[in-house]
Amino acid sequence: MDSAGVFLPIIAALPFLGALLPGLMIQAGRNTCTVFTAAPTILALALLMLCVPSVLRGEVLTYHIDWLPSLGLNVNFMLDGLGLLFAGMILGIGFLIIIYARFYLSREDPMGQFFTYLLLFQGAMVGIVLSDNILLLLVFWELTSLSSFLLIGYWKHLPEGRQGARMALVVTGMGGLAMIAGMLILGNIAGSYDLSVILTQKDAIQASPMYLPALILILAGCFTKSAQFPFHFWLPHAMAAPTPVSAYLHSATMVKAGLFLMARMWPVLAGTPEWFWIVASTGLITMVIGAKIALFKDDLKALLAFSTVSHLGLITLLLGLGTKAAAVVAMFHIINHATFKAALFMTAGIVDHEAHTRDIKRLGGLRHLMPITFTIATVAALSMAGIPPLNGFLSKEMMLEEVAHTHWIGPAWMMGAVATLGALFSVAYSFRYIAHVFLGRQRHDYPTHPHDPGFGMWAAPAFLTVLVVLIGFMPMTFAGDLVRVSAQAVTGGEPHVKIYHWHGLVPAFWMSVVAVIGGAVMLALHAPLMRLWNATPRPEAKVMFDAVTRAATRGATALTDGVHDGSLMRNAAVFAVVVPVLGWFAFAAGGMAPPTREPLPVALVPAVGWIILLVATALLVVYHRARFTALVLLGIVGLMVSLGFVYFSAPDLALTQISVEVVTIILLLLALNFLPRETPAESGGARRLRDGVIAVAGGAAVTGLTYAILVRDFAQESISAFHLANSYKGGGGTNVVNVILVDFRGYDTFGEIIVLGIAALVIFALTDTVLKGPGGRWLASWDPDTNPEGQAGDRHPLMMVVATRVMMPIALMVGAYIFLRGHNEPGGGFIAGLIVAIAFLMQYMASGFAWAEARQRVTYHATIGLGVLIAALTGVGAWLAGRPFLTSDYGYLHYPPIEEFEWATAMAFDLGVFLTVVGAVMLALQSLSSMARRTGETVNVFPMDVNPAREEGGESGGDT
Amino acid sequence: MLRKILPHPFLTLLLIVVWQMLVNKVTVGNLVLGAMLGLVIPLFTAPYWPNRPKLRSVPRIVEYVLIALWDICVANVQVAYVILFKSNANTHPAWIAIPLELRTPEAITVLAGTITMTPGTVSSDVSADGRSLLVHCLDAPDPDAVRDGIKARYEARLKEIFE
Amino acid sequence: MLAEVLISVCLVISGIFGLVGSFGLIKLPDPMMRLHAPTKATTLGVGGALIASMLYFHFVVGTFSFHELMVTLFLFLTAPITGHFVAKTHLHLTRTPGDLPPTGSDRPWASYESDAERARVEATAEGDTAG
Amino acid sequence: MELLMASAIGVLTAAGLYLVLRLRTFPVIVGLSLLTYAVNLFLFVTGRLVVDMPPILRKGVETYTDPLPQALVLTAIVISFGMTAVVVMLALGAYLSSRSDDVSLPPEDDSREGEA
Amino acid sequence: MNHWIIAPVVLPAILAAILTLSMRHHPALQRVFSVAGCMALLAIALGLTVQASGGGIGVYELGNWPAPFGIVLVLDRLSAVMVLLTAVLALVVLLYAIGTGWDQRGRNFHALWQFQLMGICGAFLTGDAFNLFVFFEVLLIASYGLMIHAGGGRRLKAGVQYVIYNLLGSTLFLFALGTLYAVTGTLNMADLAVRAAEIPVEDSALLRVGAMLLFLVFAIKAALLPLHFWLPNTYAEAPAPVAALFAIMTKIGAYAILRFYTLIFGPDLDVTANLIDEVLLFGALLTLAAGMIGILGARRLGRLAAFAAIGSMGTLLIAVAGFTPQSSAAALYYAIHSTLGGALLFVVVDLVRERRGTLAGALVPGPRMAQHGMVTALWFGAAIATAGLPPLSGFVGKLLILDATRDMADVWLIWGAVLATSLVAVLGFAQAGSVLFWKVDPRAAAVDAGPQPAMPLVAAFGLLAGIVALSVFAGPVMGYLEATAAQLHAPVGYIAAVLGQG
Amino acid sequence: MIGYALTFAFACFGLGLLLNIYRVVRPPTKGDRILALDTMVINAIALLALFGILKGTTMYFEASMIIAMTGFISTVSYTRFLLRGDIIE
Ligand code: NA
Ligand code: NA
Repeated sequence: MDSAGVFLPIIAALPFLGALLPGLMIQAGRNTCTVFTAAPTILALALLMLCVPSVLRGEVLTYHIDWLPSLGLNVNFMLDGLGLLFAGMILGIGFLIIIYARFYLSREDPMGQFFTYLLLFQGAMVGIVLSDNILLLLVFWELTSLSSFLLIGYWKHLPEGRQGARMALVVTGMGGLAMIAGMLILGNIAGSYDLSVILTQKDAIQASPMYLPALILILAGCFTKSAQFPFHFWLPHAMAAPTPVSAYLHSATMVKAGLFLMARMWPVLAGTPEWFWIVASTGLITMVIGAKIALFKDDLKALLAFSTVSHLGLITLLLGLGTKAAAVVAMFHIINHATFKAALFMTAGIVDHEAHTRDIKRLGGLRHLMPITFTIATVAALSMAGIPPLNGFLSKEMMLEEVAHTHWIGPAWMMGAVATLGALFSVAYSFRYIAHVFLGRQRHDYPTHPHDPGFGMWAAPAFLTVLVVLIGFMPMTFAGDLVRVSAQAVTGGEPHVKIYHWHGLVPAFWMSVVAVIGGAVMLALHAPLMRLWNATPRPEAKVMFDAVTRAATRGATALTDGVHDGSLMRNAAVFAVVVPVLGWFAFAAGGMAPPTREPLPVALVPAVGWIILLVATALLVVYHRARFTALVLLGIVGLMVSLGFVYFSAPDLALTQISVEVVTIILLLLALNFLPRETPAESGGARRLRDGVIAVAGGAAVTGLTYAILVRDFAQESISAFHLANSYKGGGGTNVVNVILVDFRGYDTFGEIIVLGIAALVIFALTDTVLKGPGGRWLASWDPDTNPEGQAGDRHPLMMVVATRVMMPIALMVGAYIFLRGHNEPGGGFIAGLIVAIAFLMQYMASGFAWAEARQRVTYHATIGLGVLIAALTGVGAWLAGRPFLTSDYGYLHYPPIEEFEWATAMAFDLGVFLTVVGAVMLALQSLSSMARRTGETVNVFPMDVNPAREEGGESGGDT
Repeated sequence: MLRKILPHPFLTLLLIVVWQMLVNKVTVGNLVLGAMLGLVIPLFTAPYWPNRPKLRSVPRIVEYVLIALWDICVANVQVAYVILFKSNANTHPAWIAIPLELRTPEAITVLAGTITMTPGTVSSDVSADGRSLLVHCLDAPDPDAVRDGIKARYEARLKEIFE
Repeated sequence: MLAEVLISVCLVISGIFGLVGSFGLIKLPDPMMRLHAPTKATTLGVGGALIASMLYFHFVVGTFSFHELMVTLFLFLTAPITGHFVAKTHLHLTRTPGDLPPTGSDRPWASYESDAERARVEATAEGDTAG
Repeated sequence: MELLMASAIGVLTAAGLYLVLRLRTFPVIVGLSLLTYAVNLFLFVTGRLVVDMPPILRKGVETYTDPLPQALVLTAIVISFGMTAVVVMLALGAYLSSRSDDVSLPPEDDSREGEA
Repeated sequence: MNHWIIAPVVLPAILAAILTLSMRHHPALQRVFSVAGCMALLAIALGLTVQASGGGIGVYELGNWPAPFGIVLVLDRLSAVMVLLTAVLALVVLLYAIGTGWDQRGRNFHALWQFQLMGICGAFLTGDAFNLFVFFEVLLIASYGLMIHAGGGRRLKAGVQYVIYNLLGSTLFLFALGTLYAVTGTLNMADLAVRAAEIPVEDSALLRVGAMLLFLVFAIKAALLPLHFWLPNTYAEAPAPVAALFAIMTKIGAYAILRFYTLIFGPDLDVTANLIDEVLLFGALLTLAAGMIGILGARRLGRLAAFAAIGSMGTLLIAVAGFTPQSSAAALYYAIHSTLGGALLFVVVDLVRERRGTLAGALVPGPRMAQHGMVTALWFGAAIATAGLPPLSGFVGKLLILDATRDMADVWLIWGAVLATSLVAVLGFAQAGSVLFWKVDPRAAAVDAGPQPAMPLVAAFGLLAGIVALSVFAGPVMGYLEATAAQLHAPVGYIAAVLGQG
Repeated sequence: MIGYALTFAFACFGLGLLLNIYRVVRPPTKGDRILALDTMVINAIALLALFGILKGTTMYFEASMIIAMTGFISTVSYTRFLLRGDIIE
C-alpha cells in the first residue's frame, strides 16, 4: 500500500506553501491570519493521520522525486513509526502553538512575519523527519537553523534576541556543517545517500575505518542541535524569542531534531563502544549539568530551558545505551517531554504575559490569582519531576531502571548514581517552579496585576496537560502504539513495549525515592545553595562565546585590513615575487635540450644602441623622481626600441612603436601639467633595496627566458610559414605583417581597435565626471604659477603656426600614403591613423586645441563609432557571400589612366582601423584640452599671438 | 570661387610633388592620385590657413632658395670650424635685434628659418609686436655687420617675393 | 667609379659633420651656443647621408629614390622650428630681458610678455582703433 | 647579439618593475611603459633575431623573418597604447578628484560599532 | 555556415558603435536599444546552448582561414553555457542599472556595457590563445570604464589600482603567450594541444614556464590568492551594477584555467603533469579562507560583498583543481551559482547603500530603510546563497564540490576548509545583517524615501529567482554540465573539430 | 671604397650618439637635454640612411620619415612643456 506515500511530499510542502499566506493575509486581520496559518498545519496533520493505519501496520511509506540524481540528492520521503511520532508532534504541537501565539503576540508585533517564519520552520522540521535521503535531510536540517534564527531574532529591537539568534545559528550551524561531512562519509561508505539503503548497511558502516569520523561529525550536528554538553549554552539565550517559539522550537521540536537523527541512525551507528561512550556519556553529563543549572536560574524560561537541556540529555543517554529497551524508553520520554515541557513553556509565557515578568524572585503566590494556570503548571511540573502517576514518572522510572544495569566508568553503580543525581536536581527545579511561582504568599509588587488569561491562551497547555495525565494513567492506550511503531523503526525489530507503573522494589524505585526526597530537601535549602552558587565562579558561556566571536571578528578585520590595506605597491611586489618563483619552479622541474641556433655576431651600431638604451633606462630609474626628465628619458628608450625593430627586420613595428610612443609621451606631458612635477622621496633605503632586489630578480628571469628562447629553434614549424606562403596568393598583399593583421588575424585587429575605441569612450566619460566633480572645481581655482618653470609668453608662436600650415598638409599626405600602401609595404591603417593624429596634434600645438577644433566639422565620437562600424560591417559583408566574418576579397581594377589599382576588402577594414585610431587619439586630447580650459586657459581668437600684419590691418591681417 | 576650390595653389603643387616623392614612381596614375590628394587636403586644412600669402615672383623664389642652400653649406663649415678649432675663450657670441620690415607671418617665418639655417645665427624670438627679430650669433665680433648682412641678403629679397 | 667616389665623399662629409654637431653639443660653453651645433652641423650631416643614399641607389642599385629628398625636406622645414623652440626655452629658463638687446619698441620680446599683459595691450589697441 | 637583446629586455623589465613598485601613480605608469617595451620586444623576438629580412614579399627572396610575432606585437602595442592612455587619464582624474597621486588606497576610517 | 556563433561578439560591437555614433544624447533610446541588445544576446545564447547541447562542436573559421592559421571560434557545451550565463546576468543587471538610474550617472554607460559583453563573449568563444588575450583586453578596458563610471575620488583611485594591476597581468599574459609560441610555433588552442603533446620531457622546461605563466595570468583574473589583490577595492568601490556584472569576470579566469588545463595541458600530459594542481589547490584554499574571513572582518558592505566574491572563487577553484569530470561539473555548477549569487549580493548591497544616506555601506546601525522588508528578504537570500546554506544553489554546489573532492589526497583539508569557512561566512553575514536590518537606530534620520521604482527590486528578485531555479532544476542543469565536463575531459573531439582531421 | 666610407660614417654617427647620450646624462640646462634628444633623433635618421645603403634596401625610408616627424613633434612638445606647462591647452 504505497499509495499513501504520495501524501508525504504534500505534507512536507504544505507548511512551505502555507508560509506564503500569513504575509498576505495579515491585512485581513489577526484572526484570519491565524486561520490561514493553522490551515496548512491542520491539513498536513490530517494527511498524516491518513497514513497512520499503514504505519501502524508496520509499513514504511515512501515517495521519490528526482532532484539531483547524479549527486544522489533526491527528494525522497519515507514515513515509518519514528517519522510518524515526530511529524505528529511537530504538526500537532505546531497547531497548538499557532493558537497560543495568536493570543500571545501583541498588536505591535508583526504577526504575518511571525507566522511565516513559524511555518517555514515547521516545514523544515517535517522535512527532516520525513526525509529518506540524508542530503535532503541536511537541507531541511540547515533550514531549521535558518528559520529558528529568524524566530529567535523576531524581536529585532532586543539585543538579547539578536545575540541569541546569532549564537543559536552559529552553534547549530557549526554542527550542521560538521554533519554535512559526516553524512557525505556515511553515504560514501554505504554507496547511497538514501536512508533506506544506508539503514541496511550496518556491518559495512561499522566496519569502515571512516566509521568513527563519520560518527563524530554526525553527532556534532546532533549534539549542537539538541543542546548537549558542551554545546548546551546557546539554548537559554534562545529564550529571548517570544514564548511560542521557545515552546515550539526549544522544547518540543527543533532541539529534538538531534535526538531524532540519533534515533534515525541508531540502527547503523549504535551498538558500538564508540557510540556508547560518546553518546551515553554526553547524555548523562548533560542531564546532570542541565538540571543543576536549571535549579539556580531565576528566569522562568531559563529554568525551563536548562531543564530541557537536562531532559534532552536524558534521552540522549537512553539512545546512547544502545539497547533496544533503552531505545523504547527514549521514544516514550520524547513523547512525554514534549507534552509537559511545551505545556510548561506556555504557562511560563502566560505568567510573563500576565505578570509582565518571568523573574522568579519577583513572583510567587500566583495560585489564587491564576488558578487555571496554576493547575496546568503544577500537573506538568510534577510530571517533569517524575511524580507518579504522571507520564514523566513512567519514562523516568524506566530510564533509571536501564541505567541501573549499565556499567559506565568506575564502580558498577556509577551511572545509576549520576543519573539519580540528575533526577534529584530535576525534582528540585520542578518543585521550585511550582513553589516559587505559584505557592507562597501573594505579593503586592507584581509589575501588573496578574490573572488567568482567556481560554484561547490556556487551551493549548491545558490540552497538553490532559495528555500528560492520560498517558500517565493509561500509557499503553494513549502512547503504546506510538512508542511501539517508533521504537520498531529505531531498533529495527519488533520491540517489547510494556509500560508499568509499578516495577516492584527494583533499584529504580529506590533511586526515584532518593531523587524525590533529595529534590525536596534541596528546594528547602535553596536559599543558601543559591548564595553558594552565586559565590562560585563559573565559566559564563555567553561571555565566552561573545569573546570568541568578537575576537574572531576583530582578528578577521585586522587580518583582512592588514593584508588588503590598499597598498598597490605591496600587491605589485607580491606579484613580482610570485611570478618568477613559480616560473622557476616550472622551469626547474623540466628538461632543457642544448641550444640549436648560432648566435648573431655583435655589430657596432646595435651595440651603441644597446648602450644608449641601458644608460637611458638606468638614468630613468635614478632620476625617476624628476618626472619631466623621466619622460625625456622614456623618449630615448622608445627611440632605441624603435630602432631595434628596424634593425631586426620589423619596419612596421618601428613605425608603430615610434608613433605610439610620441603620442603617449604627449599624453603624459599633458597630464603632467596638472600633476606634481616631482615624486617625493618616500621609500626608505631598505625598501628601495628590497624593490631593487625584486626588480633585478625579475629582470634576470626575463633575460634568462629570452636568451633560452633565442638560442633555440621552434620545436615544431611555426604556423607563420603558411602566412608567408599565402599572404599574396590568398590575402592579396606582400606585406605579410599587414595581411596577418587585416586578414589572417583580422579578428584580433577588430578586437584591438575596439580596445582603442573603448579607451576613448572611457577617457571621455572620465573627463566628464572629473570636471563635474570636485576635480573640476579644483581646476577652476588653478594657479598657473604652480608650474615651477613659470609660463613664458607667446602662446602660439608665429613660426610654428606658419610652419604647421605647410607641414600639416604634408603630414596628411604622408598619412594617406602610409594608409594606401600598408597592404604591400610597411604601413597600414593604424600607423596612418597615428600620423594623421600627429598632424592634427601639430596644428593643436601651434594654435591651441580649441581654436583648431572650432574649425573642423567632425566629432571624434562619430569618428570612432564610424570606424568600428566600418570594420564590423566589412566583416559582416562576408556573410552576404556566404563566408565567415571578416573573410576578405581582393582584385584589380583597370581604369586608364590609373593603370592598375588593387582593391581589397581588407582596405575597408583598415579604414575602420584608421578612423578609430584618429578618433581615439583626438578624443583623448580633447579631454585634456577641456581640463586645461577649465583652469582658465582662454580660447584664442587668432591662430598666432604675434602678427604684425594684424596691426597693420593689411590684406593678410584679418586672419581669424 | 576658384579660391574656394583651390585655397592654396602653391601648397597643392607642393603636395603633388611630395606625393611623387613618396610613391617614388612617376606614373600617370600616381599623378592623378597625387593631384586628387593635393586638391582635397588643402581644402580640408584651409580653415587653419585662412589667408593666403601672395607670392609675386617665381624666379626670385628660386634665386632665394639657391642662395639659402649655398649659405647653409657655408654655415656648416663655419660652425664646424668654430666648434673644432676655436677655443671657447676666443669665440664671441652675441645677441642682435633685427628690426623687421616684413609684415606677413609667412615672410617672417621664412626669414627666421633662413637665419637659423645659415652662418652661425639662430632666430630665437620675435618682439611682442612682431617688428623685430632676436637672433643669437655663435661667433660675431661685429654684430651690426651680421644684422646688416641679414637685412640686405635675405630680408630685402623676401620683401620682393612676399610684398 | 666616379659615383663611388662621390658617394664616399658624401658619406665621409656627412660623418664628419654629424660628429661635429654632436661634439659641439659637448664642447661649447653656453646653452645658446650649443644650440648652433646640432641645428646646422647635424642637419647637414644627415643631409649628406641621405644624399649619399640617393646617389647610391641611383648609381649602384639602379633605382632612383626621392624618398631621401622627402626626409631632407622635412628636416629642413623642422630644424628652424626646433631651434626656435629650444632657444625660447633657454630664454625663458636661463635669461632675463636685461641680457638681451632692446626690441626697438615699448613691448618686450614675445617670450617675456605674459598672456595677461598681451591681452591688456591688445584690448587697448582695439579700443584705440574703435575710438 | 642574442645576449644583448636578452639583457636589454631584462634591464627594461627590471627598471619597469622597480618603478612599478613606487608609491605615486606617475612613476608607476612610467614603469608600466617600460614593462610594455620589454614585453613587446620579448614577444617580437619569439620569432628569433633576424637581420635584414623584413617580411615584405619580394621577387627572388626566399627567406623572411617570422611575420607572426610582429603582427602580434603590433596588436599588443596598439592595445597597450589604449591602456596607457586610459591609465594616464585615470591617474590624472584620481589626482584631481582626491588631490593626491598616491597609488595606495587606505581603508575608510570608520570603526565598526561592536554589535550588541 | 552557421554565423550565429559570432553573433554574441558582433551584435554588441555593432550596437555599441551605433550607441556611440548616433545616440549619445538620447538616454531613453540608449536604454531601449541596450536592453533590446541584451535580450537578443540572450536569445542567441539560448539558441547556441541548444545547439551545443547536441554534443557537436561548432567551429567558425574567421576570415575563412583554416585552423591553426587563422582564428577560430569554437562553440562547445562549455562556451555555450558561459555565454548564456553572461547574457542572463547582463540582462538582469542592466535592468537594475536602468531602474536605479545608475546608467545616467556618467557618460557612455551603455556603449561600455555592450563592449564589455562583447569582450566577455569573445573570450568564451575563442579557440585561439592570442585572440583570448585580445578579448581579455577588450573586456578589461571596458571594465575599467564601467568601474569608474560616475567617478568620485576613492573610486577613481581604486580604478587606478585596478587598471595598473591588470596591466601587470596583461604584460604577463604576453610573456606567457610569447613563450608558448616560441616553443610550439602556434597560437591555436587545439593545435597547441597537439604540439604540446609532442614535446619531449627532456626539452619541456620552456613549455612548462609558458604553461605556468599562463596559469598565473588566469589566476589573477580568477582572484586566486595571492594574486587576488586587485579585487577587494575594485568591487567595493565600483558602481554596484558594474560589480554585479563583474561577477562573471572572475569566472572567465576559472573558465580559462579549466579550458587550458584540460585541453592543452591536461591531466594526462606528462610534461606539465602536476605543474599547477597543487599551486591551484592550495591557492584556492587560501583564497577561500581569505574571502570568508574577509566577510567576517569587513567593516563596510562593499568590501563584505567583495570578499564574498573572493571566497566563492576559492570554493570554485578548489573544484577546478580536481581536474576530474566530476569536479569540473561541480565547478561549473558552482560557477553559475556564484555568478548569480555574487551579482545578487552586490545588487542588495547597492539597495542598502542607496537607502542609508551618508551611512551608505558602513556596518553601523542606521535608519529604517525604504522597502525594509523586501530588502531584508533579498539580503537573507543573498546571504544564504553566498554562505552556501540550503536550500539555495550555494548549498547544492558545495555538496557537489565536497562530493567531487572526496577522492582527492587532501580531502580532509578541503572539506575542513569549505565547511569551517562556511561557518565564518554565516557568522559574518549574521552579524552584518543584524546590524543593518535589525538594529535600526531610531536616532538616525530616515532617508527621504519618496516613491521607489519597482524595476530594481524586480531585477533583484529576478536574480534570486535564478538562484532558486538553479537549485530546483539542479538535476537537469547538472545533466548538461556533466556532459559539458565529459566533453571537456575528452579533448580529442575538440581538437578534431577544430583542426578538421582530414 | 664605399664600404670604408660607410664604416667611417657609421662610426661617426655611432660616436655622435654616444656623445649625445653623454649630454643627456649630464645636461648643463634643461634645454640641453632636449636638444641632445633631438640630435639623437637626427643621428638615428642618418644611421638608418646608412643602414639602407649597407643592406641595399629602401625598406627603412618610412621609418626615417616617421622618426623625423615624431622627433620634431616630441622636441616641440618637450620645449613647450617647459615654456608653458600646457602643450595644446
Ligand atoms: Na599595418
Ligand atoms: Na621621440
